[in-house]
Amino acid sequence: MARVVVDVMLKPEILDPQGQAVHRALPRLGFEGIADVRQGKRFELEVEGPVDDAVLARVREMAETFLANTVIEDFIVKVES
Amino acid sequence: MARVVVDVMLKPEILDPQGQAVHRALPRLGFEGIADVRQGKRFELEVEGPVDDAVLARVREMAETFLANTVIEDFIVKVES
Amino acid sequence: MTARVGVVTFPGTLDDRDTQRAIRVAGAEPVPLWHRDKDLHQVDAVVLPGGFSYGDYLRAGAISRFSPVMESIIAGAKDGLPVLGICNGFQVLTESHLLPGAMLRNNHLHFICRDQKLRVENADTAWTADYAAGQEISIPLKNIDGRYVADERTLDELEAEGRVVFRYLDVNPNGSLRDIAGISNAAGNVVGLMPHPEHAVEPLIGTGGTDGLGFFTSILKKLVNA
Amino acid sequence: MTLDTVTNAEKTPEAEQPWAELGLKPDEYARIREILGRRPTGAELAMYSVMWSEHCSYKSSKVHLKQFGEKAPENDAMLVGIGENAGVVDVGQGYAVTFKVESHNHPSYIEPHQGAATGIGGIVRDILAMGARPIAVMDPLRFGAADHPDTKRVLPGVVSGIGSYGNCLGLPNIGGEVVFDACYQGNPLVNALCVGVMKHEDIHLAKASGAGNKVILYGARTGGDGIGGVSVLASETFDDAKPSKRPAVQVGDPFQEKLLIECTLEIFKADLVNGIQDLGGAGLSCATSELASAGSGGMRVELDTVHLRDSSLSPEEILMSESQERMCAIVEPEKVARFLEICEKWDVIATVIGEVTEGERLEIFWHGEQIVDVPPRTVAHEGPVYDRPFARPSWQDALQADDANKLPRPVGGDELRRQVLALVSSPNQASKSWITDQYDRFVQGNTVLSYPEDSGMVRIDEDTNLGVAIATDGNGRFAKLDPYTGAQLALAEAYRNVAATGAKPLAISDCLNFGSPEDPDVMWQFAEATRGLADGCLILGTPVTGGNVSLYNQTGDVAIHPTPVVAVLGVIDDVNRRTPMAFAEEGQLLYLLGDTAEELGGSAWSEVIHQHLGGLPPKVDLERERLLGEILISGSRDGMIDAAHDLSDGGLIQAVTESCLRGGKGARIVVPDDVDPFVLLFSESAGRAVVAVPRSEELRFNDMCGARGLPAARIGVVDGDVIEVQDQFTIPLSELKQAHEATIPALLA
Ligand SMILES: Nc1ncnc2c1ncn2[C@@H]1O[C@H](COP(=O)(O)OP(=O)(O)O)[C@@H](O)[C@H]1O
Ligand SMILES: [Mg+2]
Repeated sequence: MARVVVDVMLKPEILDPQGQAVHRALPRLGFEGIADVRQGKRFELEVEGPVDDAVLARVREMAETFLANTVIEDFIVKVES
Repeated sequence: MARVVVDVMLKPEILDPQGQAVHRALPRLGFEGIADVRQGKRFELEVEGPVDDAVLARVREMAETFLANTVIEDFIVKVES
Repeated sequence: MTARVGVVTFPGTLDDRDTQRAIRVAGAEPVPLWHRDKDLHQVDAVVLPGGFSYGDYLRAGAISRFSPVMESIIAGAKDGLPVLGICNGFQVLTESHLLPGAMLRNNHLHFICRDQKLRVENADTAWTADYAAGQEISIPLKNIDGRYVADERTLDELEAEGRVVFRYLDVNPNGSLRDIAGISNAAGNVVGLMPHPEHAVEPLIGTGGTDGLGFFTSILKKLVNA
Repeated sequence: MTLDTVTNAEKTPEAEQPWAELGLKPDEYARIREILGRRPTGAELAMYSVMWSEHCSYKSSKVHLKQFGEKAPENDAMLVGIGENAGVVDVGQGYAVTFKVESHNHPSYIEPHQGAATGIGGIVRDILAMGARPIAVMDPLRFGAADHPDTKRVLPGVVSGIGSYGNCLGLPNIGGEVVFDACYQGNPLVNALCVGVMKHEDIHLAKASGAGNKVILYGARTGGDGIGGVSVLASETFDDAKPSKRPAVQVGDPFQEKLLIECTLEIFKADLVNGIQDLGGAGLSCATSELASAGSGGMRVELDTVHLRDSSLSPEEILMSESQERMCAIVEPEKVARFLEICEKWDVIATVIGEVTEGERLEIFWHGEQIVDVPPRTVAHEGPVYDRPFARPSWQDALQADDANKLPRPVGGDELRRQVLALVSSPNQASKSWITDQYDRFVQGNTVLSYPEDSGMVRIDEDTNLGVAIATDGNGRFAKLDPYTGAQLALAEAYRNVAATGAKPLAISDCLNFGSPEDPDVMWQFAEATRGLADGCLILGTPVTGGNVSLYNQTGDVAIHPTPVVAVLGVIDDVNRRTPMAFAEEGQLLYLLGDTAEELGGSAWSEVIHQHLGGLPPKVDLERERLLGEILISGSRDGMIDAAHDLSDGGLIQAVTESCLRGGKGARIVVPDDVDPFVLLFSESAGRAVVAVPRSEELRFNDMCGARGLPAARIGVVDGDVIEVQDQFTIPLSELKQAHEATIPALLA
């Protein structure tokens, strides 16, 4: 079985309060030197059978219509090695 | 500025209701052939200065103590190229 | 003659029974609609009630949008069927692209439950005719994904066309852009808002006010007079 | 690893078994061998070990809990008593109400969000299993010091867990408690209550009867999370176990639970179940053995038919798994098809996993081979019972001798004023809206009263306006000073809170949170508290319908304060006449009901001003509580009072502040001649309430109190936008509001 990963992140212009909250907490926990944090989602899909271009195209469609809301989010599809 | 990514996923034995809900919805949307879906979090950290081993060790510590709850989650730290 | 108003139940819908009660209190007839059933049973209008359909997993409203009943509602809405989305229902409407923009996690990251003051900006929609433009009302608000966002152009367009139907007053409870609490489509038959009018239709219950009743009497009048 | 079958166990009597790792004592293991006449199989050992854990068997507490039955007051309202998933009370008009409070303390420390979330999930399933529709939840909580860094981890996690689970289920949160005390630092208390309503004829019980009837497991798939979690976690003391060694906690899926609720209610409506049990601690071990034990006949289960999330689970693990959101039902064969159809409608997985048999044994098979053959009662109901040694702690006398009434008191109006502000802004007395605003209190459209009213109240019939009210209370400081009195004070306070809203108290549930039963000091606290509660319930006429015991609440050798939490359920015929707490109209007269004595032991004042805990707690007079309750209820019924607020932590000034802030109106307080203003404002004498009486009703109200012999003193009037204590001080409402409301957000946001 192969794994295809879809990473979904808010578009850069959209406020990400979750990332900000993490970012703000870091200095308090003693972690310096992080300029910014953004938080997004990671989907791990276990695909039956080989991952060929057709499968990837389908996953991309799935991400576009379902896993991400492209009004506010960007996504990347990749095959996990 | 370099980007370090922390991927946090529920441990395999832990129930992932979100991933399950996505998984169950796929056939209805016409996507077949996905055996399982797990949903996790992706943190993108923008690091000031170079990302050396010391920085990575610190991010790992941050993930261990803060970004992930290791009672139920696993994490991976990687440098985005 | 009375009006038949459908109330959709998705798995995880919570406020369907409350919404049915509100419709009854207003004098109309509530008709339960089931997510798996495409048939709208000749209803004259539809409410998508609040709750956590499909647990709000993935994104609020994202999974419900693909249900069979939504296919019919999307088609109906385009033909002028009055549709009101409350809270989770509003989220379903944006995910379905019947309304523009999207709903995101509140800027303070918490669920918030409070009595919320709103201004009715547009009293010409199917669901707001019983209010006066500019009227201030108080109804409960309760959500965690209530922050309305859209790009600047869309926001300007909404403002210009009078499609910002409700605005938060006093406090913006979640970081919604331009204090937007609810919007409509261009035709005015589809309205979505985050606060819950169905929880403010009886004295004593909830916050004890009845400011929400106007939503349900508005649609009743419109349908009966039609 | 080969399968450990019954045959194999017979053939290999000497095989080593991990009974000690599973928490069994040598004599307990020996007893299992004696019961079975051979060594247990691995699966049997798993079942006995979880079911005989403290959490599931109540082995240390049973001998004391007996009193709740023995001393139970005559009460026609009790329809189902202790022993079922939850007790059931008749509230009239054909309605029955079931409610119970339970703990999820240990998991909530390890993983606050999920620990607390699954606590709500578990108690909701208990209520559902009785046949009721769950209608509300409450959450009595205890945390470490408010300013301790770990409280910032635990509290927001617990609150988001309770909120996200309860909100997503569509259950209004109508009340609870938030208490901070350093004694809970390493061991927060997360108690959760659920209340449900049904018609009398809908009551369901957890028993398997009728040979040939099918056993159906439905709900979530069974996974490997939280194996032995609740039972083992709740039966151990924490040491500094490395995170990796901690047992996994379970993750809840409130969406699945919502489907389970709707599906189960539809199944009840179609009259498809004979017996039903939720799966909580000890999972399938508990459900199968309890159902079989309570019913007639035996049970046969094919364990390999259970739907799994992880196919590598062993039969032992499946029996011990505490995966959430599962139920087990006993269904007649001809009704199975319809049952499965309803499950399918709600996207709920359901599997026939076995059937009720003629015999008397619980038999479990794995791919055709027998791995369990036990008398179910020995697993579920006849576990070990300990009469553990207890003794009054050596330090108790010294603690009681350290009299709080001797602490330095404020001198003059200015100092009094400063102390009032310090009190109302202290974390324990401050507004909890930062927390309660994260809970949906409106959903279901029946909430009449919720935070910050004295009790939560929900309408249960839209046509007649019948309603129920519940309050939960507990005061670990009082219980530490004197556990017998402390338990009665908790009972009295919850009773008073219910009566203050106009509802008639009917019955109670309780959650007894204590340290290690192996410590005779703790055992004494437990024995005293249960005795106090049982005696108190007898006087008040409110039977104990059920509850929960949580032991081993301690860090290292140090136990938490003994913390009995009591939930009182009341009924109100017409919610329209509920009494709110707000002083909302100028001119309302303020009456203090009850007697105020000099009682500062364990008080909020002694804690906030002197960081002191010593002396004796306030005295309890339960006959007086009952009389006060009658006056409050009559006052509500006959329209003699506009508002009422019970007096508890912080005394009169705290109560007046809360009622003024709620109504947005000030008050002028006149200190009666022979009374010390400090004592009037800060004493925590029990059996008191402050009420707002409309002028037109003053005479009638006074007459009623006089005739019944309840002291009622006119202490002031609702007026203006300041709280003024005549000749002492004045504080603007705005200043009080700021003091009261800013504390918790500043600590946690
Ligand atoms: N964790 C909580 N969840 C919900 N409501 C709470 C919680 N904590 C406190 N409350 C509510 O806050 C109000 C005041 O609480 P408390 O001071 O403990 O009341 P009392 O002293 O009357 O028992 C009550 O309405 C109570 O139910
Ligand atoms: Mg009270």
